[in-house]
Amino acid sequence: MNGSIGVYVCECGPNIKDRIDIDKVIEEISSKEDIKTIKRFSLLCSNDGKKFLEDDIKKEELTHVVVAACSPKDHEKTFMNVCGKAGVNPYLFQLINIREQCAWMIPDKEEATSKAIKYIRAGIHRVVLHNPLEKIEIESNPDVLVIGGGISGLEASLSLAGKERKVFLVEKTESLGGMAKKLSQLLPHQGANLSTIEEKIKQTEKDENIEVFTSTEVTDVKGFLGNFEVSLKADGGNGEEQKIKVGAIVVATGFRLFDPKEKPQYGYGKIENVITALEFEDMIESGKILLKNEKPPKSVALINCVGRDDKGYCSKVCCLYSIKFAHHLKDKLSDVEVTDFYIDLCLPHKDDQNYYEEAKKKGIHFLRTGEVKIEEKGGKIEVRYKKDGKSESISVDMAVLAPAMVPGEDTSKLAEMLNIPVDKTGFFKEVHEILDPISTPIEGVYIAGCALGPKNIPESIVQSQAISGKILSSLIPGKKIEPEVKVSVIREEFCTGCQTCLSVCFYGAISFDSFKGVSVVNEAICRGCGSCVGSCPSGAIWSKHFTYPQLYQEVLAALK
Amino acid sequence: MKSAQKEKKSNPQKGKILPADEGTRKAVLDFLKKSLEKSYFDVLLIPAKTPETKSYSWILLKDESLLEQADPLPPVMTVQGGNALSSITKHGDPNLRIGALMRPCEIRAAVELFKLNQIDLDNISLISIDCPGAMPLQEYMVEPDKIADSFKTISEKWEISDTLRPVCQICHRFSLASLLPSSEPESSSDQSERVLPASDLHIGLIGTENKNIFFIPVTDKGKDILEKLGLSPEDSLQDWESKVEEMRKSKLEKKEKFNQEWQNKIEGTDKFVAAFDACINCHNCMRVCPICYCQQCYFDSQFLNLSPGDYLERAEKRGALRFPLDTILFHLGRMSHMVLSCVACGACEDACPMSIPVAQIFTLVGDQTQKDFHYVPGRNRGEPLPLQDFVEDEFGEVETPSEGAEVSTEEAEKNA
Amino acid sequence: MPKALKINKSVDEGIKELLEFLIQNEKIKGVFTLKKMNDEGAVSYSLITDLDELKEAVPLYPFMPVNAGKVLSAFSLQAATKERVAAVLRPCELRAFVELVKRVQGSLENILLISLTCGGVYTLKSLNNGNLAKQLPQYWEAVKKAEIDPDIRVTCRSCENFIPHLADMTVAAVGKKDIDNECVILLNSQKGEDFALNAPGSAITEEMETADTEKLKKLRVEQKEKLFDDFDKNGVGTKAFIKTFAACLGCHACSHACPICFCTLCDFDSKSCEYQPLSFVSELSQKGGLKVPPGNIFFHLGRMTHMAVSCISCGMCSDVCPVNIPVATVFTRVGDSLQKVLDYIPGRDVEEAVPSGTYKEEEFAEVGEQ
Amino acid sequence: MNKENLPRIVGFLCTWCSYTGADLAGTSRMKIPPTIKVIRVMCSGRIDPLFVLKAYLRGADGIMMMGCHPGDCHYQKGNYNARRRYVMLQSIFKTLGLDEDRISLWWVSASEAPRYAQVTNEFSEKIKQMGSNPLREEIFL
Repeated sequence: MNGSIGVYVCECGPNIKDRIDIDKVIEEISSKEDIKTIKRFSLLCSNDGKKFLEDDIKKEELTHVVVAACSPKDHEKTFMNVCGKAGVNPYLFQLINIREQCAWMIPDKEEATSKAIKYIRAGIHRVVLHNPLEKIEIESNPDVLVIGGGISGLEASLSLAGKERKVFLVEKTESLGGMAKKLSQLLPHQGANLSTIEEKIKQTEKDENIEVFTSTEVTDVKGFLGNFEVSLKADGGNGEEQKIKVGAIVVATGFRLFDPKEKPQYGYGKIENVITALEFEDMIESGKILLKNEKPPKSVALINCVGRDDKGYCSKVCCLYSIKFAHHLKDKLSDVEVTDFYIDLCLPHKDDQNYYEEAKKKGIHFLRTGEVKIEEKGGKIEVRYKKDGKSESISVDMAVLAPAMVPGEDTSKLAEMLNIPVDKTGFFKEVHEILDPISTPIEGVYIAGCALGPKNIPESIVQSQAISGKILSSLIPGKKIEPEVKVSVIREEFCTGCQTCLSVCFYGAISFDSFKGVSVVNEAICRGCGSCVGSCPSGAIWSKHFTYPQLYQEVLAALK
Repeated sequence: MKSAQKEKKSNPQKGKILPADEGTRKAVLDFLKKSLEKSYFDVLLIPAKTPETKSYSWILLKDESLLEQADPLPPVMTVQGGNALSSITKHGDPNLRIGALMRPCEIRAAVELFKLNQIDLDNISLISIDCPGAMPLQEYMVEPDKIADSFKTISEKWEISDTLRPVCQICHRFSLASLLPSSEPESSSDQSERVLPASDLHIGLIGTENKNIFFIPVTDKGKDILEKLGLSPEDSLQDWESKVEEMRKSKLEKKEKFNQEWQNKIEGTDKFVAAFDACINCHNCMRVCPICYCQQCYFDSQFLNLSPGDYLERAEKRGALRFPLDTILFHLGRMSHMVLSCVACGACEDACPMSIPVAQIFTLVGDQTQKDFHYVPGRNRGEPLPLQDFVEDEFGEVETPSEGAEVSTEEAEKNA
Repeated sequence: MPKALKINKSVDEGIKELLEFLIQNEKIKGVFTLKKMNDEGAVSYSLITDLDELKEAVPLYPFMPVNAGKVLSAFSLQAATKERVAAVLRPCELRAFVELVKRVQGSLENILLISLTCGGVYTLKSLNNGNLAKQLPQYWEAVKKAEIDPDIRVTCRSCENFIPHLADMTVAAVGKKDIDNECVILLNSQKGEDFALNAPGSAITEEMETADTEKLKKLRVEQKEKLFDDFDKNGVGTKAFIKTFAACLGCHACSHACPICFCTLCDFDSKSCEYQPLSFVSELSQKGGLKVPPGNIFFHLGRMTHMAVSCISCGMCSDVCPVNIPVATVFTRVGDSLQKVLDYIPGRDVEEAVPSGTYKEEEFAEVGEQ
Repeated sequence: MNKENLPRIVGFLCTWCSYTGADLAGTSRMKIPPTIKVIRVMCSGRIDPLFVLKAYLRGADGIMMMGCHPGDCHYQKGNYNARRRYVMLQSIFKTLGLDEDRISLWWVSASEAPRYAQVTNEFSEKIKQMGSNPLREEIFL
């Protein structure tokens, strides 16, 4: 071998020293392995230790370094940096975990020692097969694209623009505001009113840092964090194509309402005076709550959970706006009878319960039933339902349906374009519902608001603000991005072009070069998981630093 | 060469004769056992019967008890010994002293592979053995017991039976070639420069009616083996030499006939093409060939792929286009790549699922082209491959001069 | 009832008449089909564009020199053909082609797929013995009676997928008593019907699955069960597995003949699988001996992990094995298990994802949680 | 089995969940059998079935594949691929009558040190009962 290998064993205070016979380790390794030096040190991660390591690597003129110490989670980076300082490529280094994986888990000192020796020998055989890897840095564009001009999109745009970020806000319809703007009023007990939204729209339109594109659709997205290239088409996707460059993308495409016509049992579209919540909002807005015959209703049924059983989830906001409708009805039409049908009552916020109790006090009936059925009977509306196993019905003048929230029309198209997943419900899927609720598998692409599933306005706003924080802290003007170094590479001469790797890459990091007939990894996107490597029948893919020969040496050493 | 012969006569080659009371196989194995016991070798590479089956494979054995399964001359050649040796030394010297016992054509293939840097011979002693030939592999696999029986008779009587593989029937290099150069062409290169005979030690079986075996040291290493094992080479080899010469003559006669016969069978493009009518393009001949050492055969690569339009155009020119494509290109191309080094071992024919007489055709062509270059593949480790002459107009009629040229340049570079 | 075309000629001549019509009327530029190579019975697939050459075609000759899936893949690897062509191929060859298309190794576009209800093929070795020509009457007799010719490939004898999945046209052969005088070609797709427009013969209706195909299916399933039972009794266990492959030369002919093994350079032929001196030294001291070249069992098991789930049991691998290892039986057995576990039928549907490139979140939920 | 002949178990652990869980088992001073030798990979999806075969044929008495629980993969879905590959290997081994019990797959999260201790001890014990891998002595592989 041309290189020279140095092995350093850390005592880690008493942690390793007391549980592993380091002298024996040194004796075994130096007699069996072709190495330049093997030394022990009390605490290699201390300043003294790092200095010792750096000096000794230089003194011994090492080319490869093995350190037997703690878990790579603790000090892999520390020692890699030392190697770098000492003039050895940080990847020609291997950290052997003899603390957690040997000293601390094997009570028998002899056994722990012999296992440590095996691990170190494996490390020596592995490190000689390492390749020097270099960090790469990529220029990044700090601008942001926000898709969707609803409340989430507006909030994200404003928070980013407030920190002097250039934002491109793309809205499919003619005007900003989204669903929130269609409401007659926000929930009064939450202390906000509609003018807040109008205000946000105005601010957005005024803001110099925000460029608003209405009636515009995103037609193509290429690239990766810091370097996305986005194609936009005006006139609802029929106009001229325009390309913009951004560093991050916020998807805030919101939701649609379930079409009650899909469930004929509600009689929507067939029976007079059966309307949807949005239509009722319009009535409130116009101040005229009237039946088709221009008379005010004497009795109203509020039907919640329309489509819930089919969709399999609760839309979270309907209960409250139905209560809002009930309050409104009682306040405006004093003699009206209001009955609220629900499957489960959803009152998640601290003031909601009170709002509901007040409604009850006003004489609104709340009926917990299964799905109801609506029929026409003698010019009136008959709501049939089951209560405690018995079939019952009431007759009303008007029925207001609260349909489930469903994914926006473009969700799957956008998901494909951005290479991000959707879940069973058809909404976008976050990386982790609890731990990382706004990120997607694609770095630099975030999702806010109802595009992820039913949310109320405050939740949507919180998400948008969180995303702004993430973008502002990770995509800093003038700062380059350092993508993962231990990525996959395709050995072209082995690649047969079956594209199996494309189907197992969750990041869209692999594309197909149809001229050459081979797959190509975009190293800036690849996160180095190696799923593609495990899937390639031709053995054409290698993941850097976890190559087949490197791991095979570990297998062999384990079985010696 | 002639002077060397004279020299030989004045100073006749000596060897060691050992009794073979319990048969030649046992005698050879005893010798090998001794070499292990005395730690002359760390391991041996030798054919052995696989347990509970009738088949054979090479084993690298360290544990001498495994010698019981070994058979220096099995009835069939499974993997060509050159390939076996290459598979374990291709990536360098394993730091083991290996004694490899192989048939002469396998030794010669190993030497060709050595020249192509596919075998590291530093720690290897090549031991060759007189070879009665081998039986057709596919026939053996169908009726192993019957074929093994007839092989037993053939090998005891040194019969040139027509049940042997056709190329074995005409093989005149069944014994160690470099010792008996009288019938071989002279080398084109300067022999005095570096003469490294093919094997280190040869085991003679012919000429003793199976009562004795001969050990003939060829190189210093060979002498060393014998001496270390207390077998000073002082016995006369005359019985062996004369019997080998006799057999060689009758085989050469047979070969003459064979050559003429095959020349008639395949001369002319039509006949040559017709010989490969049944070829299914599996390229198995190439895969088992010891000389075809390329990891990725040019003819398996994507360089020959065309677009559907091109295929259709080609089809329209002739009315029909055979698929898979380039069957004849493959055989001729492969020939241009390896035929100068073809050792006529017959592995290709054994492996052909369509029983095409590949080995016979390649042997015929190999014989003639090798003669033109005064080259005997694997005769001598020092003799350079005649690659520089490769691109000259030997194969004017072949479709693929450019491919041949391309690869041969690469090979030349590799070899340089 | 599906539409069909009836031509009053022998089944072989009938197809050729249809092909002639297709070429003559420029509905196709050429056709892939078996063609005679010599009088001793050798055939090869050919792309025939010329009517004279078509006379030499033997579309239903019960012999598979190479799996035609491989042939069509070679043809359409670089791009889909712009000119239309037809291909006459057996159901397993068609399934192999579909598997290859899924792996982007070819394109179905502009290829008219003509298949047949398949009576199986003879082994490659039967041609070497010179018996093939003599056996043909026996073969067709079995096809007419919807029985199994005992001399066809082992995998053919136990093949229950002898009715093609995705063909545009299917020649009805199994159980057709009159194949010497009449050729019935079912039109299975719109494409098939379009191509057959104005074709010679009369339009009839005909079922793909008949009492006769049911009968053959039953017989084949019986054979398959027998084959599997026999394997499960005698072929399993580490020892038996090693014994089965004891004679293996490591020539990898099986993988090169396999239509599913599409890699240009097989991983197991590559440097990464070659022996490093260091690794065998330790193995030697541990075992006292080592088979050379090493790695045969690794190769077969490894190849299994790569392709067995898509194995269409064509039997090419057994046929090309120089040492008569029943490779196809082993791979068919393993393929059957894998395909059941992963709920996958190779070659059934072009849109169905290859199991190695996909997963379902809800599947195998118990695995790893014990 | 005496000390010399302790089972040889190779564990392929994903770095994010299972390896961290193993570390935690060490930090918590749980007793882990010395028989298992850990090989760290980035994701259980990186575990090529060929690694498992190689280890098995090379004489490993047991092989443990470990990764994050379904739904928790650091790389989104890598463990689903791992699971399919494991199921495939199991099916092949079962069909061929090879020792499928020597190959195992476990989901162990970063916080499941007790589970890591439990599964390694149990598996090690099971392999001890099974005896050593006969292929360790097999020449004709």
